[in-house]
Amino acid sequence: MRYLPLTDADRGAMLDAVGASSIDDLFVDVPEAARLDGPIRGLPTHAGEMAVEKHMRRLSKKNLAAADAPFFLGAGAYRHHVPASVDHIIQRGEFLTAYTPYQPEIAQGTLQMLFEFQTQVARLYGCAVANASMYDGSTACWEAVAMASRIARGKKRKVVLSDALHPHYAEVVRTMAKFTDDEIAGGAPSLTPAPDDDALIGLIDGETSCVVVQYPDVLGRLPDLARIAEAAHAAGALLIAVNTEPVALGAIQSPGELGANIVVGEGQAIGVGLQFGGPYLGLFAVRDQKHVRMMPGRLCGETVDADGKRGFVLTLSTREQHIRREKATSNICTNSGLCALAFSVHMTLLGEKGLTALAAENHRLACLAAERLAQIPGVSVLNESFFNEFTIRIGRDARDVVRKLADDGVLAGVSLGRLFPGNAELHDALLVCVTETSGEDDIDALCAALKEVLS
Amino acid sequence: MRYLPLTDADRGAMLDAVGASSIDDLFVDVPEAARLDGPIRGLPTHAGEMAVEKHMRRLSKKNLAAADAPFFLGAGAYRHHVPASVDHIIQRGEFLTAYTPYQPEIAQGTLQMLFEFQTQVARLYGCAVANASMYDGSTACWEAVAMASRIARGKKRKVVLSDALHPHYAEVVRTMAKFTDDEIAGGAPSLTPAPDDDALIGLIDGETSCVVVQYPDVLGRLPDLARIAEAAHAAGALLIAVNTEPVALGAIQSPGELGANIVVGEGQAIGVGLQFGGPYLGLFAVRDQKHVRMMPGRLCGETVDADGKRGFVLTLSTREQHIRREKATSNICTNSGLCALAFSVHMTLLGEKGLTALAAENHRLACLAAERLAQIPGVSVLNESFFNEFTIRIGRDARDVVRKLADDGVLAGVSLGRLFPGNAELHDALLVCVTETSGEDDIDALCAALKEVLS
Amino acid sequence: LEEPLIFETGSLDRTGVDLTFPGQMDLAGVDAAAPVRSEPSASKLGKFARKEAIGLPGLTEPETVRHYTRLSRQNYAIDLGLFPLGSCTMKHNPRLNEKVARMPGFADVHPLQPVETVRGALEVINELAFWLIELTGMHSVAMSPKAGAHGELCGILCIRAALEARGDARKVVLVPESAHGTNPATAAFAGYEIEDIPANSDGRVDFDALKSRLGPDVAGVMITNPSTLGLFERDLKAISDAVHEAGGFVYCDGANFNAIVGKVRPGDLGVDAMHINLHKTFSTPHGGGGPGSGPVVLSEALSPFAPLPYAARTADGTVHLVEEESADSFAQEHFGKTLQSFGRMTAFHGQMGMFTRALTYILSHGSDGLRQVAEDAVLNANYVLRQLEDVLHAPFAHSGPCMHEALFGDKGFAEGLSTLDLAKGLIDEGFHPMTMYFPLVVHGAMLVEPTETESKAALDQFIGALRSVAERAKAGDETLKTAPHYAPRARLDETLAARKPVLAWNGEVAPSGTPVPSEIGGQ
Amino acid sequence: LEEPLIFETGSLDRTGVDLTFPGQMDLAGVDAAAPVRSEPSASKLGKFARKEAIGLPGLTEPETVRHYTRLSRQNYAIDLGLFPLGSCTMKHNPRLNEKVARMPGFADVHPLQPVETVRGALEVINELAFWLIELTGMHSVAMSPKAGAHGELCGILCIRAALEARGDARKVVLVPESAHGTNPATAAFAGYEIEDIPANSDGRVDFDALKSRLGPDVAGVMITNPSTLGLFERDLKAISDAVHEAGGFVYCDGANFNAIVGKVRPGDLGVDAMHINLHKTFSTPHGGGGPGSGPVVLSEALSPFAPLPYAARTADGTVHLVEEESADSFAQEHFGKTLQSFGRMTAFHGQMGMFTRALTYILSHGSDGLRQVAEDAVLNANYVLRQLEDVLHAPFAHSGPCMHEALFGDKGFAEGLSTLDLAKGLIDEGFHPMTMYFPLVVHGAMLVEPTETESKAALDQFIGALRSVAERAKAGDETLKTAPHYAPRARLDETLAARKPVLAWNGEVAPSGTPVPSEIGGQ
Repeated sequence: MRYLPLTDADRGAMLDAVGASSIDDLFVDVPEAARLDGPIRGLPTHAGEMAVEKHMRRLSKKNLAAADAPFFLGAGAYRHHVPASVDHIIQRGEFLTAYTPYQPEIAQGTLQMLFEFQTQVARLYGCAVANASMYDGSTACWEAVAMASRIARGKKRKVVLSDALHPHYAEVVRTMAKFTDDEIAGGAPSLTPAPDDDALIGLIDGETSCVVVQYPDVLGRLPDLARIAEAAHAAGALLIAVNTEPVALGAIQSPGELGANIVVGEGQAIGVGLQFGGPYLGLFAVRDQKHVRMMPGRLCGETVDADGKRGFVLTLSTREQHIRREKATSNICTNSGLCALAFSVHMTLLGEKGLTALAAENHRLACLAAERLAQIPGVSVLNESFFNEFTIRIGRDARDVVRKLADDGVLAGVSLGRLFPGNAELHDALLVCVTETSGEDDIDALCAALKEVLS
Repeated sequence: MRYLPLTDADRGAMLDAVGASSIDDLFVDVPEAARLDGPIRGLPTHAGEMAVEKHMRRLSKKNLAAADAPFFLGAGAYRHHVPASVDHIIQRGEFLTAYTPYQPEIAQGTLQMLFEFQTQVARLYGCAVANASMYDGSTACWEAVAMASRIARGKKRKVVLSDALHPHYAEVVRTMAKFTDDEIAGGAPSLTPAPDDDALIGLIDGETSCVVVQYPDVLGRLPDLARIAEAAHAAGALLIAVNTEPVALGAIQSPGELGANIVVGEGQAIGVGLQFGGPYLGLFAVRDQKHVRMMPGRLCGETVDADGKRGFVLTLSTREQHIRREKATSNICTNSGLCALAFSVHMTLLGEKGLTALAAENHRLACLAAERLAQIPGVSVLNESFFNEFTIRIGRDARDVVRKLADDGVLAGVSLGRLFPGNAELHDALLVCVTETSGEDDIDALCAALKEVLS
Repeated sequence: LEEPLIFETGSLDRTGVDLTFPGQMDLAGVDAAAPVRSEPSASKLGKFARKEAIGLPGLTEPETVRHYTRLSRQNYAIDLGLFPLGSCTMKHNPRLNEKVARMPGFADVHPLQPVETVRGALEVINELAFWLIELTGMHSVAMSPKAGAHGELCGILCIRAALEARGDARKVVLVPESAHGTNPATAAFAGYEIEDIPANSDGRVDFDALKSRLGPDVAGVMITNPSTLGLFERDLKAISDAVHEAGGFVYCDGANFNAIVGKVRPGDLGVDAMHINLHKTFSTPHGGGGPGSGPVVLSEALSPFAPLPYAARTADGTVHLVEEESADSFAQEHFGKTLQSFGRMTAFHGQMGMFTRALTYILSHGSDGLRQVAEDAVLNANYVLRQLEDVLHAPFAHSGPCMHEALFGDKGFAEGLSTLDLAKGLIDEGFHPMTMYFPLVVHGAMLVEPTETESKAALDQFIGALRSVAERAKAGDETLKTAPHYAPRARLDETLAARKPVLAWNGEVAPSGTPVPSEIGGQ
Repeated sequence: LEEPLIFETGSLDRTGVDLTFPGQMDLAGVDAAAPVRSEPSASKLGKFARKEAIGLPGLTEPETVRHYTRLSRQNYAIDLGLFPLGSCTMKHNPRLNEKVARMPGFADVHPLQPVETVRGALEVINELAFWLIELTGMHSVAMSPKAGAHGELCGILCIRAALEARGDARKVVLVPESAHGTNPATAAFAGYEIEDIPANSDGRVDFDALKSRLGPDVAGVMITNPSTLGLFERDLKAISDAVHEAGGFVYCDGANFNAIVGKVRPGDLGVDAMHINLHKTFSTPHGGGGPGSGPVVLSEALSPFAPLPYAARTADGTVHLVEEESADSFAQEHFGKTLQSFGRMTAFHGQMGMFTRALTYILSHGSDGLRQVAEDAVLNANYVLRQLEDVLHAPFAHSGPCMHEALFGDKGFAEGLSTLDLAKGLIDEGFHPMTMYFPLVVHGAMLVEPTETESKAALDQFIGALRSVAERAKAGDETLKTAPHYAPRARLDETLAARKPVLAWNGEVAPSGTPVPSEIGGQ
């Protein structure tokens, strides 16, 4: 086996050294009855690299890669061009095959990167402090809710969710709330040109620990975060802003600037790639430094070494499970380190100049697409405002239309029926996302194909 | 521009520092008349990574990649499975972006690798010493001829080429001989089941500086190197053995063992990949240490540092052009360092065990292919012996057949008409190479398609 | 050379990304049409448009590559040497796995594409699920948990859902003292009270004590097997039977599954739920802290409560992605019952990028290779244990062989020298230290897990180094207290970091040009 | 930790490659048919079958990855820092180029595939050829030469072929003293006698001396422009005219083309042939010594003599691969004359992997970017020159600006300290030294080429380091003589290596198991 360095000669010598006559001697503690006496049934014996690669390639070819079709899907996962140098860097063995930086003297590479990452995220979100990443946006969202409950010390148990929060995110929060004592308020969205901020504000009361608002929301619309923040704060509640498309923040104001107390989101759009849903990158930041000790997840902080040189360490670990066990702020252990690296490298390559230009290009193309789609008979654009994603109504079940367009080789968007299967009134709506990876020719191909299917 | 770190602010500050008022001040030595006053005509301005990638991908898709067809081409370039770790290692920035190891204290990585490479090549070829690589097999072949002339001190001017030397290699030797005073003997091969060693030996005389024999030869046959070596040595000539498929040496005796004085070849088959002909990897070794100082190319040698630790340096550079200028053993400067690394990594992964197993698998499949092809009406197998490549005769111009099979998605082999356009009597012959990358199903696909075309 | 922060070298006007598209090429024979560039009639950002700079520094590509390449060289990694962190299973990451994960058909696929366009991705999930079930002897597997602790939560929530479904509101989860911190944290997160289970003198769970604690308030136990002491829980089957009899469930922490893969199936020991750290046993790269992946295998009793989405195989052998949209009708049609899923744990379908790697790993090793993995991992750990027990205190060495890791304590160290000092001294020998001060039940614990991908030569070198440092610790070598001396940094002040947290760079990024060197480091 | 040789750690029975194929999987829904494995009726190796072991050590994949990763870390590289080797143009290698070269349609294509199946590859060659011709103002380009020196040979052979075609057997090639060693070596290889051309006080070729040497025996001159002194040859056009008038040809060494790309076209200066180092100007990675690629652009007078194969464009703009097979008929049909090619310089078509990278580079930079490359390269070099001329002797600084590189000499160093010592001292400052002792015309020469991909901050840091070392060299700091002190190795004994050459490892590889540590290093 190409991955196992021990030879039979080594094994013999080592068994001698440990005083065992056979390998079975080392498994004596396993009850006889439970020992497997033969190989796993059905699993072939070890296979050469070429054979495995062929098998996996065959499976991969059964998927339609986004690059091979005009592509307009978003809804929480965004396709952007990732510079080749990003993948080159994350494949450096020293990053790829390192562990969590528990020994900081020999992990400054990961630690300095995390410190830079935390700073980038904090600035992007308009916050004071960001952590070293979470699993993904949806779990970060729930961790934020849990954190708000902790801050409310269990005295406020109502969590107000915007109806235009990504339904997977909302479902994760609801799932977890079943097992805590949080009460969740909020429903499915209405197809209005702008989010109904008034209705949301109406749900906030003195029992509310936090309000969760997605920005841009799942329909691509831009809620008035500043107004909601004001209302939440007036009621003594925290505003949790959720962002699933960080590129948007190159064009629109940051949630922190607008008053959100906790900002969480999905970082996948920068550097990570689609990957059929994972691994992704949860971002988590707080506007006010005072909330740091209530945060979940790892934090990297600056310090000095014995020679007085600047260095970085994981810090404030008294919040974490390996120290505090059942009293920890979260059970989270693993973060999304390599994805954080990819994000940070891509963000460094972009910089202020690149990010704002990228955001402008996304918005330009999305506006063009909206204008052109609106000209198709039977199609109307819902959104009053949007960044690179908007909702259109097409007068029939969008799920069928999406499938038909896929047959024609166009990946047209995400149907609201897929996202909100229980809400029939949403089923004629389609979420269309346009990034820099779609040229104007792709937009025209989408329009032509949609026109054809609808006619 | 993403690759140019100077900003306009930097440029201004630096121009000030050097006392220039504009960049043109630094180009004053360029005659006014020759200065280009505008951009290169027709060339667009700089392009984003995504745009360039799309353009290049479009071009790449116009080629039929070997992985996408049953594939049987050899004739000097061989398709083998290269483990993924090989490419991972050669992409390490410290290998990829290093220069020639002129400062050995900070180039031990490249130098130790070259020392290991030289040893691997020497052993594979049955030689005492190998150099740190040449451009490719064909130029290594010519360098060997030139070296033999140097050893003969210009007193012997006849170079005997086997008629079954790869025609490109022969042509390179003939080309260079036009400009030196070497006389080249040898012609195109006859389609005999075994090489005509007697005829070759008959060409050797007292004027002969060297005899050049390919092993296995371009038709896949195995010449009797030991007999030829004996005859060459008896006449005071050196035997130069040429090998284009190093995997073969896992199954057959090495040229050095059989008496060749200089062994050269193409190393591409191990680790490098097809790449439409380049970059490849010239291998060059001498059986006798005494010939080392007449060798072309770089040599890496062992030494110690000031602390007594083992280390490696480029050595015997008094042979080389940067020291000896017009008296150098060769004008070669660049080697094929990164390809040598790929070869060495792949060879380390293989080891004795892997190389012999790989060779056995190639031979098994090639034998199967020969047996199955021989059953097709109109097809006969020429070779008495072969490793993974053999010649079949198909009773009509193989060039047409190869093109027809390509239309059917089968890359059937190399027609001798392509290799020897001037020799009509060779045109019904087809060179078929079978490696571990072709499964039995691919062999069956070839047989079926060939049967169809010939019927 | 010290590597500055990107904030100290980058500027707002520098970038490593061009968004420009080339004009038409004037090259005969090349059909490069000039891309059209239209402008929309209006922006749709309205009042939300950004007004101020974010403060993000940019670097060009050469600067970026160099910055991160230099940073990387301050890291230790498996690619550089043995990484003996106990309970972390830091084994070699095959490069084929990386190549496969990057195939466009896996890497460039959106999770919400129509199912017809992602058949291959679903097959990967199905194949992997199949082998995980086979290897553990369980009934089903929830694929979506994002890491080990997330998997634990999944398992505990399945238990809670199952109990609630039968109207049984139990309150307590029993956890051994030696457990990973994630175990109690998870159970607490799921609303349970935690009670410790004591250990016996052999380092195993005290079966009698456990048994006597069982009762109608105990929802279940969380047991790590092999344990964090590196020991196989001999009584696990008996424990499971007792827990089941008392109406509870058994959660097994599968962090150490590497020691027994292909040798024992947890399902045969009565386990109801176990997470599998794909980044440990199945070698997906740890990446400096993640991403992980923690699928949870479930017994038949817990299967109906698994979270959405899941990939379910039906009688005809085909695979179906079951999401909210189709869950109920699917369950009715194929299994004749309503879905009892406790909900959704994450957006989308889980760590696909880890699934492709893990499946590649399983197929590469095959049935013989996986068994050999466990055997070699255990052999390597025992070799370390027996070669060092004369110089380091090995508290449970008397009880027989260890499994995948060898546990030592600091007994015998000279006054004033600690496990931490020994660990830092090991850094100067060129090795990453072992896990320190865990498990908590052993004083100054040192937990060494070599894994099966270390050669005998590497082990011998490591043993020699550890032996030498241990002897120095026992002899009272004071230089250990200031170790490491040959690392990129001397010992770092962790107290300062926690007392005055600096968690982000607070300076201003230069608007243009190259910041002058004197500013660098001048935060 | 010292890294042993693979021969010291590997064994004959160890391997990192499995050739096994899996049997059939028992996984419902997966159509993995068991691969057939047949045995042929007989071997065809006959008496040639290998009888003895080769002696090649094998390592498993974890050991291999670790060995080479560790080795790599003993290298300096562009990815780690400034690499100011004069005349070597060590610039950043864009990662996009690496990605493109690995696209299966380029990397996995055989050179002898039917032309219909490699249209895209031919288009790459054609596009690149087109831009190389445009950028140099020449008439054609021979793409097959494998590196710079191979390109020189190609150019000189074109000249010789052209002279022979007109029955003119000239014998002498003139070469400036400052030329790269490859120039005289190449001309000698092609059968010419070499005569030196002197330089004037400004470091340029002495035009009058050259002119007076021209005559019917002079085949041509080889001139490097910009020269290896970092200077533009102001009189090149006049030289070309004089050489042409005397019936000779002008070969230009294009190693330093980076300084003028997009700014001046050698064709406009009368050059007949020039090689282009794709790995310098167009940034294909140098890879620790190669591969390179040296296409040669040719004037109309030399074009008919170019080597086979070449990619020729015809009037309709399409591209044709011209090999021996079709050369004559092709030339007749499209150009109405017989082919006069001097032959073939290498198998197949040249360095395709470098062509894809170079084309990607050219399209990325575009017409504006390439000009900026030259301007920034020249600006960076002048910045280095002017910041250091007060502390290091700069022999030609008085003659005006330099081009892409700054030249210094060792004048003023304290007795007993040399350029070599300064270079080794620079290693301890964290930088790769500049080119030393070349060109030969300056005593203790130091040739610094920063390239355009260095930032001002990086230059300032380098200038500071070089200034400090230069001051130490002038002050007679003896510690420089034993530098480097902080490198992976102290100063290496090159004399020993040459006197007693050990060019291969001569021990026996262990047949099985892991060699025990005491044997390691015991060659």
